[in-house]
Amino acid sequence: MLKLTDVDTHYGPLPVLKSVSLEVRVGEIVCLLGGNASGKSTTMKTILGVVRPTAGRVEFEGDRIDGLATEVIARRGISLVPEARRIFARMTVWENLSMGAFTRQKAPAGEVAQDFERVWTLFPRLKERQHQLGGTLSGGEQQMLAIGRALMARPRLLLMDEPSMGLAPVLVDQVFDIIRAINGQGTTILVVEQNAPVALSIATRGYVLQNGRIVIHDTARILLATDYVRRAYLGED
Amino acid sequence: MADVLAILPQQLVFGLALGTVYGLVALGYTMVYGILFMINFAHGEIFMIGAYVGWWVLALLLQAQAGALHPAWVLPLMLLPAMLFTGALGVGLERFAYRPLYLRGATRLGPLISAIGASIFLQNAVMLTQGARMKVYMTSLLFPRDWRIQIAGASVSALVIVMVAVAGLMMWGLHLLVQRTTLGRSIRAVAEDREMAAIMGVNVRRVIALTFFMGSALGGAGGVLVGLYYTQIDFFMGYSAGLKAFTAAVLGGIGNIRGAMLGGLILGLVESLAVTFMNPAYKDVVAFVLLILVLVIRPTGLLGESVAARAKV
Amino acid sequence: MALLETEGLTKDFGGLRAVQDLALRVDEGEIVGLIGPNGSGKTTLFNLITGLHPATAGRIRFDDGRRELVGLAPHRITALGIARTFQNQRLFNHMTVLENVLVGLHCRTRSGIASILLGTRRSLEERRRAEARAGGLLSLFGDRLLPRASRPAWTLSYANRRRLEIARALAAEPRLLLLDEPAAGMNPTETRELMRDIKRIRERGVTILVIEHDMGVVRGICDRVAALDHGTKIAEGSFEEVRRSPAVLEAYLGRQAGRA
Amino acid sequence: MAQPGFPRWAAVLGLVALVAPLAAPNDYWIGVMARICLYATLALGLNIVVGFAGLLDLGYVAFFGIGSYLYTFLASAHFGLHLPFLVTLPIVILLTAGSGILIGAPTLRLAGDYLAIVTLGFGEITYLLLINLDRPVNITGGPSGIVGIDPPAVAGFALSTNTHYYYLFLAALGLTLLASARLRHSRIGWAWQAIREDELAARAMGINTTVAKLQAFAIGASFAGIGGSFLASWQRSVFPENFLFTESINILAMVIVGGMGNLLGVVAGAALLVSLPEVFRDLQRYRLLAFGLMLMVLMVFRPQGLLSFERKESSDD
Amino acid sequence: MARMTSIERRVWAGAVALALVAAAPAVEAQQVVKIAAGVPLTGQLAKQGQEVANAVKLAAEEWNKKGGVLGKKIEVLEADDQGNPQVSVAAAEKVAADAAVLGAVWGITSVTCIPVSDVLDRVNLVLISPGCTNPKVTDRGLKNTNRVCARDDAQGPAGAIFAVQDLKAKKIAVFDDGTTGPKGVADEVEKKAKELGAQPIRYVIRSGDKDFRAILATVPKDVSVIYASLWAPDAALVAKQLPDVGLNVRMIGPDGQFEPVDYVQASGGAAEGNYVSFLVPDLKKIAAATAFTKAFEAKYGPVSSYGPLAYEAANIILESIKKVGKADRAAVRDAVRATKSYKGILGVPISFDDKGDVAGGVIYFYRVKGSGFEQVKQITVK
Repeated sequence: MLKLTDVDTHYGPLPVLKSVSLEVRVGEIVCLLGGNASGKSTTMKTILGVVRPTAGRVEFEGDRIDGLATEVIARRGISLVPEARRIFARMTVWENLSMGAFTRQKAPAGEVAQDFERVWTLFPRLKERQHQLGGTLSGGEQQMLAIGRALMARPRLLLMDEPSMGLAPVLVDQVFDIIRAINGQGTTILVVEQNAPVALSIATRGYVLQNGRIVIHDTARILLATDYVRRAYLGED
Repeated sequence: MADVLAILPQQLVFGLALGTVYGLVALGYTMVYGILFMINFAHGEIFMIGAYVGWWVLALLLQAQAGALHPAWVLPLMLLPAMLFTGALGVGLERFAYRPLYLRGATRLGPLISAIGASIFLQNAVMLTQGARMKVYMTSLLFPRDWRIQIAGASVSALVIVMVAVAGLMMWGLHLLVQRTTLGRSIRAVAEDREMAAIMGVNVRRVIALTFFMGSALGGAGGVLVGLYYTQIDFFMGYSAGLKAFTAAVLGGIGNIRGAMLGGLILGLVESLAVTFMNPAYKDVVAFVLLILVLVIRPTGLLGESVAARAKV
Repeated sequence: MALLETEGLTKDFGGLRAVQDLALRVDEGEIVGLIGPNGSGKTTLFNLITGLHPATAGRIRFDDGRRELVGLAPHRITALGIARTFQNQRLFNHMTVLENVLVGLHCRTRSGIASILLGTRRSLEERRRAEARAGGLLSLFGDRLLPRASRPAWTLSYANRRRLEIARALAAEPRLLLLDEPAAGMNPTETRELMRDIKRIRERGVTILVIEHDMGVVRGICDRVAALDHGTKIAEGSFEEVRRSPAVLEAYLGRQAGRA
Repeated sequence: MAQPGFPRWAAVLGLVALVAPLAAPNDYWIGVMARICLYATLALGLNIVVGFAGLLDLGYVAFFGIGSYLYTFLASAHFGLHLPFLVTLPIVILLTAGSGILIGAPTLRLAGDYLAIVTLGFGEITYLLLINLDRPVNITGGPSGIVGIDPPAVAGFALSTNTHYYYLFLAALGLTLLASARLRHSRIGWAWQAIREDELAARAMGINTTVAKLQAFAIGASFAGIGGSFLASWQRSVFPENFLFTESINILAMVIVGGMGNLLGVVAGAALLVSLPEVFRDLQRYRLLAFGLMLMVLMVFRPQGLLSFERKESSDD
Repeated sequence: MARMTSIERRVWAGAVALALVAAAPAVEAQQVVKIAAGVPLTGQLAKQGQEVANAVKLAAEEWNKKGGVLGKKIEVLEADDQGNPQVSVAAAEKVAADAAVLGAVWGITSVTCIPVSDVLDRVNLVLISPGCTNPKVTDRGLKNTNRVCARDDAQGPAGAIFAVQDLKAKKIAVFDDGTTGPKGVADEVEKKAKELGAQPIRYVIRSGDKDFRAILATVPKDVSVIYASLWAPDAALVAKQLPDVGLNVRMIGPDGQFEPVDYVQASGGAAEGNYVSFLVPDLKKIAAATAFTKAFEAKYGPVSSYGPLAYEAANIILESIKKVGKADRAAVRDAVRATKSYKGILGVPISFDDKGDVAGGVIYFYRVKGSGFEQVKQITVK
């Protein structure tokens, strides 16, 4: 479904991604692991055309999408739950969600309403607060809003950048339950995480990114078994 | 003192009329600033050109059939072409004088100087094509002098009522558009987080261009109304009106639409009150001192949010 | 001797309590690690110590309780001997590498405007010394930074930017150095080099409080570790003790892992 | 960036400037060159505030005006004081620097464009005071200004021709360039640039930003004090109309068109923006049209200015 | 080192380019005689400035039709001073450096006239101002500086006399716009009115503002006359806005309002019955002036107060050059100052006194009637 081949990306003169290749197949949850500043967010931005790769190709559903404008890529069915949520703080919850459905203005009226219902069902808290400004929500609520907003686009591929960041453990579990549920409803997911154990527990496959390079990739089960995670995060031998 | 109190209602009416004008022009500054963090110094000239377009429409109508002009249909006929023309001009400026700069990541001051260049250019282009001599709006043919009413000791002309009403309607319309429509939401989304807006599928460049269109069209409408109210227009009028409107926008909190209207009204009222109670020579000093005081106490203007932190040189 | 001690330290942002009733102690000569998931309040703690954010409540004492830091302006705190790096790299991008370090030397130099304008011998001498010192600080990192001294900072690689942040902070001659994720973005070789460099800095008599996600680094350099979650201290002690703490396991690995 | 010392190109440039009057076809062009030096001095002053410290000042003309009028008060028939040039100039520089601190102080908390509008306000207020302070007591002479200002005389030699003024202004430009260069490569200059780049980080590095910003305002204003004294003595008269908002914008444009923060760039910007309108003079009524167009074109093609501090160089890996 | 050389190269290239630009207007053989028209061609005062330049051009054309002067063709050098002192100095230096220029018609505002006259004085170049009214323009005693307009301290007192003696004013509201000319006149009106026992009250509007209603509303209802020392467009606005605040008084204005289009027409009838003072008697009654007006209007559009003055000034200069018979600036300068009883289109014989002001000091008053002016009175001020 999504395929990156030998992608290089630079910020100014600085190389951030070095020959990154990865693939996400229909129906999968793929997990991209790595520490701070390893290039995970840049991978997301490169897929979405926010930054342009300097070499390599990005394909989505068989078409080359690198070089397309971000909004064009978004309309093809990719949507993002960004790092640090980045909801529109000065817009209400309802408005944030309707921004999520921006690409679907020509969809039948009932369909969007249906999607609102879907989000309300997933996140009843948001329904209660639909007229509140995004900026007044708590961190967890904002994360829900960011996910809900991305879902409103009915993406075929959902990119999630550190959805667990800054959330209480109980919320982290909840978020990952929801990710699994979304995937169960037919959305392919690429999730970037630092919280590797939890992410791998729901993923099909995983890639590990270090200093802009893919250093490991394998099925989630094997990655968990290799104890890479325990080494990286808890310093165990 | 009794004299002063007697004229106070009248002064408030004058201040309100002036403030409406400032507010309408301030909207253009604020909208562009809100989305690009750029002071569009050419906005004063856009306002001036709107006044000229309105004048030409009126002049052509007068030529076609002197008399029997009723504001109910003439006013929209003046406003529409003025708004379309200035709107298009704003889009053109954005496309050719500003976009090349912000796309190439210039410091924020590059577009500022480009805008100043545009301002000088437009001013002189109008002078050279329309002549340096001022033009007179035949307002009295549209709004006879005796169309006026007395309210609480103040005499209010029909023109002022129409002007405040039209400006108010436009602001209300803009408010609804920005708050209630998909376009408005995408404008706000782009203003808040350009990258996320694009990820939502918003065509950011088009939204910026549309914002320029709307801000400039409102400036153009302001030009027509001011032309009618002031009855004289010249190629230089954008300078001082622009400066005042910009001040109003900042006073209210630049980037904030309601702030622009509030700032305009306050500035208009302050000016008319300053001349009532003080030496009129210091009218503008009072206005600027007020501005400085407001900003020293509230560094982001009356209704401003702390976008200033992002606004680095 | 307690170089730094916080007591009941609390910080609210609007409705969000970022740091809550925090007591933390750093002894002179120690390297103390600060761990915790993203958003747990570690960086906010740094901002409180350095005076960039005013504390909502509590105290921060420096130099064995001799100085109270809450309420002091940031430049005064730096002058007392606390310097820091930033997690998101706040280098002065359009200044050269050397100039970045020279900015760090600001509070350790004295020349006034008049002597600079007149080019007095004292001011020239001071500048020469400052540049020499800055060069010396760059050379702490071998030939990583020194050959690039006259380049704008924005041209540096990730790892070098991290190194430059440290050099810049050291220029203020701190007794306490706060490092915010110094190893982020570094490869294993660079990380090993960094660990060696940090230990060398400690040998120069600088006490270090370091936020780090890379547990290898934390284990390798820290004498003590404190773990934060949601603004409160959930564990403190040796690396091994903290690592085994159920609260820490839960914070990092989620509920199931915490129970396991 | 070249380290301080005496770069070779500066020597070449200085030499060219010294012999330039010989190449000028007439007095007019020497006058233009003198004006370039005068405005370059002003632009260097604004560059300290905007280019070095990153504080957008839209009211710089206030200091220019204050400097001019102070000089006039001390060296003209207006108050009957005819202080010698070498006494007046330092006094004016000091007082103008003081006015920089006075005007700078209320703006310290303000950032970006809010600072810009407040400085703009101070510029307008200064202009309005110059116009109105001829009553009740005549201080400024009102809109019709003050005439009969003493020409500068140094050691009994009174300056009269444009060539004299050119060399005086050139000398001042040399000194302000030297001062700018020294400051740029000093602890204070580094502090300014740090504030420009990242004010928060600058505070964390131990910089007292309040003091540093006020220093920038004071030094920037003192350059305007020099420029103001020169304008008054050269024009032999001063008027409020000398100090309109457009003049602030003009000087700011010099800084930005030249390349903010880059000393040679700022001088080049001043040279360009002083000489362009003169080159366009033969266009008569189309003169400003062409000038406005040129400003736009310049910015579109060189968004960072003619010589920008941001040089594209390769990275180290 | 490589970079230094590249900078060096750029520096040299720049220097050479500058030298080329500077050398471009190389001294050409003087096959023409030039008259400079130094006025704001751009900016806020462009309209008045362009009218002056146009009138000078018209004078030159007429001379050229008759064969020019000194056997050479006359060219008009338009110098844009933007109404700004700095710019005017540069413009004047360019004029001064052009050896073909033998005289200048300069200035509608004193803030440019004063510094410009200093510059031109250094090269003995004569100037006649059609609009700089500040006493300082001629009081500095420069040999080259003359004017064909009224001084503030002639026109102002005359206005006060007219208001108090003819209109029986007790309380006079005196307006100006905070710029040189208008303020100077207003100051003189105030002074003289006090002397005559009336009560003047001062008001300032800001040029560029268009809504003066708030200020007008503060004018006491018992003022008997308004002395509006304002430019024509502003005066038209004041006239129009007076009824909005319930004031029904006559206005008096200085020569800047002697503008049938920008004052009388622009006021849409509101100026009817108001008074304007002017330096010269009714132009409509002078045949030479009618010819000028016709020629000017055919070419450049409606004529107002500055056109005739500038035309007269240009003619005086050209006449003096002819009299001198050679291209000698100092001689031309002295010949202009020596002008005695020059009879042009202004209807009064022009002589310059030893300061360069028009001798005589007669001020004529007009009343706005219909679309023009009718002369009502003349007052002599010593």
